[in-house]
Amino acid sequence: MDQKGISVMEPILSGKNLVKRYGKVTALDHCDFELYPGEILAVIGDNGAGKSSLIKALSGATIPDSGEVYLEGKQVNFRSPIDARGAGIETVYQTLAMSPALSIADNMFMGRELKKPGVMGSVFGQLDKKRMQDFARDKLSELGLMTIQNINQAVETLSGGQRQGVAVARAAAFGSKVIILDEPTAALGVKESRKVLELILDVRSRGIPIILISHNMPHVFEVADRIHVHRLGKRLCVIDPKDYTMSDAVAFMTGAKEAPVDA
Amino acid sequence: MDQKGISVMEPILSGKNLVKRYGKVTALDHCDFELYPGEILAVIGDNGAGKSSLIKALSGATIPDSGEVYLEGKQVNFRSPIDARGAGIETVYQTLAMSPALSIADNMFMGRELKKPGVMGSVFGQLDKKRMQDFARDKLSELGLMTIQNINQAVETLSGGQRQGVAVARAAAFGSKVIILDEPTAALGVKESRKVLELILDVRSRGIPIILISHNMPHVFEVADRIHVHRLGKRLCVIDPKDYTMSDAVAFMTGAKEAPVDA
Amino acid sequence: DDHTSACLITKTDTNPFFVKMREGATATAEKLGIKLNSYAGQIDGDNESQVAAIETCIANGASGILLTPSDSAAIVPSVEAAREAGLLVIALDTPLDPIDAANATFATDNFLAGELIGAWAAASLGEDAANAKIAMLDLAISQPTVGVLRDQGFLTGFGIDTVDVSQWGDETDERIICNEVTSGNEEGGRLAMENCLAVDPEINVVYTINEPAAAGAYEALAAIGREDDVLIVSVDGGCPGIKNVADGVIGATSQQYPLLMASLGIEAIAQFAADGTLPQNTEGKNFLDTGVSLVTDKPAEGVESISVAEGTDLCWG
Amino acid sequence: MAEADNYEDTVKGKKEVDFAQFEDTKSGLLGRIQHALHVNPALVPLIILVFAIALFGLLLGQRFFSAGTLTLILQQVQIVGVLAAAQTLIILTAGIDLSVGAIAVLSSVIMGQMTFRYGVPAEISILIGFAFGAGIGAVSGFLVSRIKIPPFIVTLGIWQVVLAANYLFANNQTIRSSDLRAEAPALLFLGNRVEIGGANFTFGVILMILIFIALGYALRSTAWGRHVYAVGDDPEAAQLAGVNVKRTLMSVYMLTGLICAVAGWVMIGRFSSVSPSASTGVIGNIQSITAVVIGGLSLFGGRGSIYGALFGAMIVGVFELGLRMAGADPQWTFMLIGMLIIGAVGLDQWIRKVSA
Amino acid sequence: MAEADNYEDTVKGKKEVDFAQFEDTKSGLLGRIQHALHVNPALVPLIILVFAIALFGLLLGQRFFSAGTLTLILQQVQIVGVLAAAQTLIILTAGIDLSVGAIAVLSSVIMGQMTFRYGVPAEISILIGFAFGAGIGAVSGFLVSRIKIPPFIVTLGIWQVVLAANYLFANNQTIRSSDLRAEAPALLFLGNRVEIGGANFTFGVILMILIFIALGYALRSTAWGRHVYAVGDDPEAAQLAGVNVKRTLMSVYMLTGLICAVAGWVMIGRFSSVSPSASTGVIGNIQSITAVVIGGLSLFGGRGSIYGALFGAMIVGVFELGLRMAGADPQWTFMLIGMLIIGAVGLDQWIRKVSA
Ligand SMILES: Nc1ncnc2c1ncn2[C@@H]1O[C@H](COP(=O)(O)OP(=O)(O)OP(=O)(O)O)[C@@H](O)[C@H]1O
Ligand SMILES: Nc1ncnc2c1ncn2[C@@H]1O[C@H](COP(=O)(O)OP(=O)(O)OP(=O)(O)O)[C@@H](O)[C@H]1O
Ligand SMILES: O[C@@H]1[C@@H](O)[C@H](O)OC[C@H]1O
Ligand SMILES: [Mg+2]
Ligand SMILES: [Mg+2]
Repeated sequence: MDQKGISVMEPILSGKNLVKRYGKVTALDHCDFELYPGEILAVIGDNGAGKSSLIKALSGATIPDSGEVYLEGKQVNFRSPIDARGAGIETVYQTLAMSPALSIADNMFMGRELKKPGVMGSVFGQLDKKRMQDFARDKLSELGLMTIQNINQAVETLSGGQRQGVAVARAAAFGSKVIILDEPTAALGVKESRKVLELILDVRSRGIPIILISHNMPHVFEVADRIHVHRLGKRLCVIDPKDYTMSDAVAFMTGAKEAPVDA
Repeated sequence: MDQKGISVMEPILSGKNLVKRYGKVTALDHCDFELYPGEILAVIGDNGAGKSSLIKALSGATIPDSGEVYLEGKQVNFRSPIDARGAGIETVYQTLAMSPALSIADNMFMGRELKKPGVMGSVFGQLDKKRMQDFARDKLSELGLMTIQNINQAVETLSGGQRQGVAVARAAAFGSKVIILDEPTAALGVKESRKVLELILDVRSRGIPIILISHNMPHVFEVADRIHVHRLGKRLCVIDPKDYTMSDAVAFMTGAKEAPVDA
Repeated sequence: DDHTSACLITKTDTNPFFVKMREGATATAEKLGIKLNSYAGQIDGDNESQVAAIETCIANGASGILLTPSDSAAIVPSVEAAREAGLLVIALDTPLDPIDAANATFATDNFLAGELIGAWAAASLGEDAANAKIAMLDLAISQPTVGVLRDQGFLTGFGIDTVDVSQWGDETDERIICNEVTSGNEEGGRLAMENCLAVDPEINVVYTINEPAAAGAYEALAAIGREDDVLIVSVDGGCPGIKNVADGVIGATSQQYPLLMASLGIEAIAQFAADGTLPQNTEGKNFLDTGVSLVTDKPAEGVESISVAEGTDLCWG
Repeated sequence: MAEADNYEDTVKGKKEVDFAQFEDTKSGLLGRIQHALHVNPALVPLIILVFAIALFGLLLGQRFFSAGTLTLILQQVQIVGVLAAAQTLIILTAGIDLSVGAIAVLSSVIMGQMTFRYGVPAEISILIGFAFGAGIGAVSGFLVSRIKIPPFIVTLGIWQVVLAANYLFANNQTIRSSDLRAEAPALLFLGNRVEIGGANFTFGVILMILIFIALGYALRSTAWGRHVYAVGDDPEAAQLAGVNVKRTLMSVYMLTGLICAVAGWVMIGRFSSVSPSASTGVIGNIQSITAVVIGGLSLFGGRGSIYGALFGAMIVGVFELGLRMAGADPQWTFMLIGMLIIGAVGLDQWIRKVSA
Repeated sequence: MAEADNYEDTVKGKKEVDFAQFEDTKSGLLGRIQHALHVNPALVPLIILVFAIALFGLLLGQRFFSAGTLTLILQQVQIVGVLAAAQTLIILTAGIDLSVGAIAVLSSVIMGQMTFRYGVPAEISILIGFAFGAGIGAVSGFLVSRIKIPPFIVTLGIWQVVLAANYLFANNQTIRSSDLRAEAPALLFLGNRVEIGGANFTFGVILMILIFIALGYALRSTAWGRHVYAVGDDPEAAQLAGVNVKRTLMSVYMLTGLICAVAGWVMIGRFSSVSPSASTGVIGNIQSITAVVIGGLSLFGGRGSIYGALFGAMIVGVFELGLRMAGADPQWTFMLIGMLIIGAVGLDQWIRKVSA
């Protein structure tokens, strides 16, 4: 990385003036966004406020109608999630992006499979299934998802919560610059949610910034460094969780209270 | 209803010895269950504990391998969700059960469409679209889901949270004996979650008992009359939220603490 | 434009037989200054496309139609409609049912074509004909008329009771080992022959609906080394088929003359358009017989035939 | 950690406030066109149809652009049209039916042979044909909905079985028009026609249009129709939502079989003959599917309007007749139809994308 | 309302405890069989195949149950087998390819005509045929992956276009075996055979088996194979998960086209002639799809083993030859094959249900 010299105030990932329309609906309405190095930025907002649309625009899953995205100060034009992943941005989408009939291990390594060493790998492209399975098993154990009985089990046989766990484990294992989580604990139990939160803190301590979309205010206020409040397709304000209460945040995002003027 | 005379201690819906296996996984392991008239019963448990499997067995969505289900003291054999609905049990499944390409109104009335009065309705089966749309719009407003712009919008164009709202509104509008909600607020924002909780309390005040599966302890402890703790495919214990703390409940369901002996 | 226009409607336009027919018609039409539109069904037996084609010809104001009917009976009402609209309709190759539904028929006698090869095969075998083992490689399970006529003609020529002459496969003679369908191409011919050989590897006479099927049958025989001790007979007389007779792939074939049918047909339409003259039948027949000749270099006694050299001069395709 | 405040109180019992009124940037004529295309999925094929007629009208002039020729197209597409109506029902449930043509042919053979071989009155024979069609539909419906065999496979098998049964039963006999006219005019009923100044509407054509109108109504305005769409969209969701998926599928397949039998009757009227080797038995499936997809219906089910199938069948009819009249080589015609299939759907896709 | 206690502390930083060890009631022989059927989706068609061979062996005795007859079946299914391998790839991506047979026939015609009409050396002609097949595959792949036209529609159109081009290009000329033998033995290469005591293995048969082994390996053990399954399973999810869906589809369609061209070469070897009117062009698609579905592959994509398609093709071959040898009427054979399609898939469904 040649970005060592930049000041902490230079955002690692940012969006300017993003617009995304779906037919008559304007999901993103000239929206700005900034994520700073090493931070956990929570994004909160009503259902339908456009949070998922925002992170999809940042991660190449949709191409915004207008506006720019910058990674480490340079404009990027992600045409697909693969581009974003290549640039080190890993995302857990609300819809999880799993192949139901494939195994947990297959899903974790989808698109970045490990090959056998030697000729078998380089010439015949043979996968190193053992290594992938071991890795996948480790990552799931870290998340406490040992209820899963078999790493070669098809994802479709997992409960909703278990699937979520696999998706989070995948992002955490591979994200190098930014990790984006769209409601990662929505379907999770108390214990599993805690694991995810711990994992998030763990990832930040490795220096990787995180975008966390969540409706769970206690969780947001527990882990976030800053909170981006999204409303009606754009950023309403950014607040510091130490300066405001959960009630304030909810009031802002629902429009019950005027947003503070400075971000 | 000829059940007027029964004591309050006779469960309205119960399951005995329910077993459901999926290949090698035993999702329900000789599980018992009781729901009493007029109560809100929360079901809590780890991911994969078998909560969804339990309510699917109760609502006809899956047929248990063995065990019995009783409604108002009489054994019932639901072969499909339609049977259960016919008996007055309305369920919001975790997967929502919506037809993405159809409109909100179509989805709300799926399987119980309103027909036009007179010949057009009785002979030609013509739908009364106006009446269905008006009804649907009312129900969504009650839930505060007015961000939805058009009642004839296809469900696939809604955000995850909006969809959840539509599903809950459907169940609340039509459930006559029991309403089952499988994680109804998982994808919902703070405001929308509150609306759902209020709706739940509202439904109970109309005398209809509710089964609520949720991972949100504050919500569970706020609204539940009793809490069914599910673990490893069966009921571990039933606790009264007034007698135990959230910490206790979490400790029981995760196995960190022994369960109390009496239910 | 004030050109006289004519239509040629064939069963398909993928069979070389019909392709030649079209070439003959096109050449004559150009010579006579007639505008020719050609139509064909998508598959053999495709009556619907032919009905649509006739309707198109009427709408286009054509003077006459040359038609090889896919379904000789089913097409009749459309032919009637065309005649009512003042068009001359000539059936080529395959007669209509009834034959006088068309103004005229220019055709090979397909039953005769079968009879010739049947008689040739019987004569070639001599006494062995009595315990011959025969494979019948037919056209399609829907039993189109050409296929039935040739099959039953062959059996008649060979001296086998055809039972119901309007149908193949109902025979009881033990010499018939199998009835298989070939779709009239090499692929079907080979598969059908293999299947027959699996039933009885001793087969020594093979009737084939046409020459591509015969070529396929030959390959199946060659694969088990029996190509030299089996008599294969066929119908058509296309140039590849005649070459196959020369090469010994086919023992004898009945040659027909599609180019002639087509050019005579166009001339008849031109005549009709000019002065309303209707074409005449061959003496003693209810159609104009364009002739059929047995082609072989191993003539058999009592069966009239022409040599391969003569056949090559007359061949088509 | 954040303080445990009662933050939810903020929204407790709140009155609904003014919500989400995003700006609507797409208005004016273009916006309205796009909206219309979006809401009426049959509009795109209709436009292609009008365009195709105009094209050949320009190319061929009066010969093509006359009441007689235009109604001739209707006559030429009536069988495929009726089959396409049947096919649409199956495709709406995310299925596909390869047996439609074979059922039509065998039904027509049954109607004919019952009358001529077994001496049953023609009217009764027609009903027997209908019952047979519905019966085959019931078999397919059973296999699809109960045994859960994919429709493609069920109807692939049924196609072969019905076609073979057709040849076995018909004994390769064609029933000729003179016999039909003399002894069983009821079988020819749909061949009768009304003439309105050059335009020729056969009863078969009129019946085809009535079938589309009736199905259009049933699909749009009855509960059954909504269920058909829901089943095609997501059968599991439909089941959980309270649709009797099995019964809906059963009804769709039986109705489809019945409509195919009606197509058999239409065939007799159109050809004034009954033949087991009618090519509809072999290619009727592809023809009807072609009409449906050119008509803009999604093969994934649950989307599209049945009128699209009618327009789809007519588009093919216009191209075929137009090219034939222009004297194009049949192979070029096939090639152009092939391109048309891809082109029409590609165009449709493109329009939808632009207007999304 | 509940007290706001720090209930989550209970699980904070907890060490993993013993989890969810449900009883496993299915064990013993039956359990293991069920598990095997579940894990190896090609096992069911293999069992049906063995059963079918045994059945006809009992029925027909030595005549059927001989090395010669059994390898004859392989020869009879080699073309459909190769096409089924190609079809499998498309079906795994939840597509369907109606053009496989037409591409094979046109490729064989190109190989033949290049050599005989244009005097290109046979070896080069074969490569041109391969390039053509891959090229057509690229066109289909482009239309499917970029323009997003459903595969059924794309290949329906391509089928018609290729078939028409086939007749137009071939000029209806058949190249005869004596000419091939004399002038272009390379075209006949796959017709050569190895005999091992009664058993006849043509090079075409051996090539077919090699194709299956190679594809089986690629699908199971390479990243590309995993991507093919993922794309078939849920293309949107695969895309979000980082699979290049477009490129994967492109590669699948091109490879399919190439394999179809190989099938064209196999055809020349088998028939010792090159003919544009080979029925493979018209029914090769249905034949290959039949093989694939009897082989237990899901038409919805993402599930099944390619070996199933091989067994499926052989099952059909065994029944066809067996029934003919038993003297069944061709019509009855067609009917039985139709029933077999439904029956095999129904059985498969049933076994899976029982063992689920
Ligand atoms: N593919 C789509 N087509 C049409 N409309 C869409 C599409 N995706 C999103 N929308 C609309 O855009 C708006 C914003 O949706 P988005 O999913 O971004 O909201 P969100 O803030 O993530 O909501 P939630 O908290 O419920 O997930 C909603 O009104 C939704 O209906
Ligand atoms: N259709 C199925 N096929 C195979 N296994 C299944 C199926 N449905 C559920 N299971 C398994 O049964 C177990 C219980 O699943 P269930 O969905 O009932 O859990 P849950 O308590 O609802 O979990 P969550 O809180 O995550 O929703 C899990 O191990 C799951 O993998
Ligand atoms: O006479 C024709 C025959 O020679 C050809 O092979 O098939 C069609 C027939 O009509
Ligand atoms: Mg969202
Ligand atoms: Mg659950």
